[in-house]
Amino acid sequence: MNVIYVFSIVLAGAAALAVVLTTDLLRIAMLASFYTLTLVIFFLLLQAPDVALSELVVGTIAYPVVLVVAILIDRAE
Amino acid sequence: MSYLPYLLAVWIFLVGLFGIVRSRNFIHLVVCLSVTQSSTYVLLLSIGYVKGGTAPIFKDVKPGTKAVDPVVQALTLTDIVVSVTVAALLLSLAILGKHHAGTMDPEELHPMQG
Amino acid sequence: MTRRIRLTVFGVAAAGFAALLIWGTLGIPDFGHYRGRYGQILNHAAVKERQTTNTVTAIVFDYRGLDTMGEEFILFASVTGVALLLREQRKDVPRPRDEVRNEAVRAIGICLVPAVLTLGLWVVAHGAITPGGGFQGGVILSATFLLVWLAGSLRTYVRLTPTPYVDLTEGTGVGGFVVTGLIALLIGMPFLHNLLPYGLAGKLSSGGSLPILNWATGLAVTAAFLLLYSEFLEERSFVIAGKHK
Amino acid sequence: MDVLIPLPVAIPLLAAAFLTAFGHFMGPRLDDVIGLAAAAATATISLLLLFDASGHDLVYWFGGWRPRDGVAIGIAFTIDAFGAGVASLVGVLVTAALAFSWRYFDEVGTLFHVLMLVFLGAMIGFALSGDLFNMFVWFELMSVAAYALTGYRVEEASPLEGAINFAVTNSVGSFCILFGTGLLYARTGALNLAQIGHTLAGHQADGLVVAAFALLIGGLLVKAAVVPFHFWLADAHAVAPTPVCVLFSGIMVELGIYGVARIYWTVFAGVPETHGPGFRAVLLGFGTAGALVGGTMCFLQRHLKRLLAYSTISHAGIFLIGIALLSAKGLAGSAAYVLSHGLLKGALFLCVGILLNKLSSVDELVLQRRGRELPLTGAVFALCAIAIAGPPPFGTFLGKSLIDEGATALDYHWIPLVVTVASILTSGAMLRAAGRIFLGLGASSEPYLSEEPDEQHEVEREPGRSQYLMLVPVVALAVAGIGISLVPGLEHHTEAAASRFRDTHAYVDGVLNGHQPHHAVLNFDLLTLTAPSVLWGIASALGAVLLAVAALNRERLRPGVVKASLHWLNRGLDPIRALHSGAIGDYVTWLVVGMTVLGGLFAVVVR
Repeated sequence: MNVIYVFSIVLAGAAALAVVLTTDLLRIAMLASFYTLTLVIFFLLLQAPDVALSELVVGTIAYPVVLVVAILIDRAE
Repeated sequence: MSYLPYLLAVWIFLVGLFGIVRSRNFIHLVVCLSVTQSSTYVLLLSIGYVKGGTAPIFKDVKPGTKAVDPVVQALTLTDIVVSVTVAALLLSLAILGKHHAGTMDPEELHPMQG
Repeated sequence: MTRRIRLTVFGVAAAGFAALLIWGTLGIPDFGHYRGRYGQILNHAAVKERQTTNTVTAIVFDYRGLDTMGEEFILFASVTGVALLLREQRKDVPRPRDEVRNEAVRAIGICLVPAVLTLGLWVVAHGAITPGGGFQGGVILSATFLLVWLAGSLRTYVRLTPTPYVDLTEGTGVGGFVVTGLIALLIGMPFLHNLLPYGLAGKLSSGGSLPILNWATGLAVTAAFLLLYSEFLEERSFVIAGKHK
Repeated sequence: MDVLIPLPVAIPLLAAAFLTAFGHFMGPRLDDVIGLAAAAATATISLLLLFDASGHDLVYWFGGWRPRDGVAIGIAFTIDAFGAGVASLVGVLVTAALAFSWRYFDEVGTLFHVLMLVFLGAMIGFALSGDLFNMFVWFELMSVAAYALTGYRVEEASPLEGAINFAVTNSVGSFCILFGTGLLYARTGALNLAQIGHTLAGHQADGLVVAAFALLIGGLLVKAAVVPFHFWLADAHAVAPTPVCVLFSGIMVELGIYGVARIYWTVFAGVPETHGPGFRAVLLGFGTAGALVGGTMCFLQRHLKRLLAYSTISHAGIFLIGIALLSAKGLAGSAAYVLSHGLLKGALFLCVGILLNKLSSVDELVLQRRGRELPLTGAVFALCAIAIAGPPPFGTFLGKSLIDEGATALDYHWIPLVVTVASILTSGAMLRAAGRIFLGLGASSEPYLSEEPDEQHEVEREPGRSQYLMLVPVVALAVAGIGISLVPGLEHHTEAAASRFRDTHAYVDGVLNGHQPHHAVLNFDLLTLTAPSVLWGIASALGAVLLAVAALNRERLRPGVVKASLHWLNRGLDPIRALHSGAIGDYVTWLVVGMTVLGGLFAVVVR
């Protein structure tokens, strides 16, 4: 259990807390993507390339777009 | 140190629930729900890890070599992609709620009391 | 309950819940010392039996194919749900004129579209050989159409993704998965049984009927995410138009 | 017969995919026809499976992946009498709901049929599956289809937060199930129910087993709407269209209870600590709380759909009591009770649908006396309300009597009383509503009822449309629900199936080694009416009628008694009413509290 694992675990835990504590919507969208990237790193360390690719693809393409457009809809009203 | 990944899964699960309970906006609530869901991926994949094992891809590795557990990866792989569309469904419910009630704050609008 | 009472009750309950979860996870064998036989059997068997070098994709589409059919229908049902909820509201949507003026962005967008398209097709095609597959490749393929909106305009995006045909693609993709399973049933084999010759490990055609399921999933995932993006974007233009009225 | 097994899942899903693909290119009514045909075909195939499975359990390995030297490689469907019975009930209710919505909605888009078919396929998959993660996938699919259907046709002001509360609470429940599945996979390295149970059998229950059990059972109790996880059900019913409510209360909630029984007897029955009386007491406690809280809240409602929703919560508590007895009689009682309750509750909801369609309101006080123009609907509603109370020998009497006998056999003499009180409260509330709406009795305002629901109707009201076509599925469900106890030999078949359901060793042997002993039940004589169960049955039916009559002519009672009882009633019930606040933060808090209490009690019992 060397240092990289510990570092990526602490990073993921901190990112999760950051996502939950922020209230400004656009900042949440960015932090959600950052949290996804910390998970991608952790999954790569766990020797799970398929899952890391899936999380990466979802975290950078699908989820932010849906989230940002929903935020824009919320703002537009 | 060999317990840390499972502790991370428990930590993310509880942080996500804390976010849901405390949320003042449905979009933030849906993001916290997705965070809670990602804790189950962390747990499953940490369970399947084998020290010194390669990824379960045997393209340029002899099939007999020690590898991590592929079953948990198969379970989480599909779950991750699918969870986005479920979150999108919840977001569309929130948008419809906004049309009707004019607010996205779970505190301000309650269905029937009692 | 008032907010303060709720947070204190939650604090106490979450402490107990944390204790329960930690007590549970203490029973798990140490990190890295997992000795389950299920995964190891499949690690050895998948390459020989199905000629697929990516064991995870072999499990997703063959050994536990029914799970994947269920997951795909979750994707299908939630996108249909989004359409059901949001499409009812809008009759005729006046789309805003939002062409991207900046030449640099347009140029990069036009160059990126074919690149991302080939990447998506490559990831889906090589699902059975290297990390990737229908799910991840489908999301990447949906990104090509996103680029059309981001670098072009919403009108071109909507023209490229007419709803009846995207619905058709999604229906055939998801239906194709079930039909492949039923064909095995018609010949007297169990549901979702792998029928075609398994080819040679490392080749694109390896894995028997696995590539068919892989491509059906790729089709369904791409169409599902396209539907999702267009529903949300149309909703946004409806809300913006609504405001001007 | 094996070729039929995947069809109840494959047909609805394929029909849904077909409707989505070609929905735009089809005629107006074609999607109704295809939806109804697919649902009817699925119901008939499920019934065929039920007859085949009554003799011996069927095991079906998908993709032909049979277990390899004791390790299950593929996914299995294990079909026994209860699984096939639940699947048939799902098929029947979905067919009735689709037939009803043919006339109920004016123009129903294809998407509604697509989601109803996916909902049907998912519920049947959950009922038949023998693999823990596969059950989670069907559970998730069933939930997603339900979230979307709850939001359908919401043009009017009825609060949409009910759908969001439902979606968030059930999602957290499904995450708990997945967490528990992960824990079990870490310990046993298997996902097949039989194999997990086989590996856990005989070993001491340590922290992992207790936590996994609490998470799995807790997640399923969220779906089963058992107190304190029940808050979402009434809100979801207030928003969902009526044909969807039929499925929520008729079968989706009962599937949570079925899941609890299935997972307990296949996975955890081998662990020695799970047979102790302490273990039984924990589940009995949750069941009793559910039955009583559900019954009380049911009596305080004026919104008919919320009233029926709280009655379902109360009955879910009763089903959990039957299972918590951990005996063959208790399990058989719950199974028979679920069967007749599902049919009767479906008929009740369809009557409310007709009321909503013709009189465009579901508020008991607004509808006072206006139900006279629908005599047939009123008659069916009252009949089903009484039959649900379990009068001998009709309706839910078989289930109630089996649970009562099972309880007294284990000398829990207070359980028949709890079940009867809950039945009196729920059926009394329904009869009070029927009396006020169809006979115009009772005062025009009731202080103890909940406040005025702001609702517009969910369908474009068209007085000309004949109600008789809508009545066909209603009468069919009512007759089936009332007559179910009279089916010859049902009691003995249910008890035999229950004892086979509990036989973990035979289950593991059947799944992993493929030995399928065939033991047909040839006992076809009628229901045995034991004296105590007849007494309890009459007590609950009569009690319900008396409660309704008392509630309807409240003024004629002596004012002193009434004022005192009302004051005490309000003071006692205000805290309970305040708990049902409708805020999602509260619901998730109560979910975590319930999960912690469940885990803590199991830990104490195991130590």
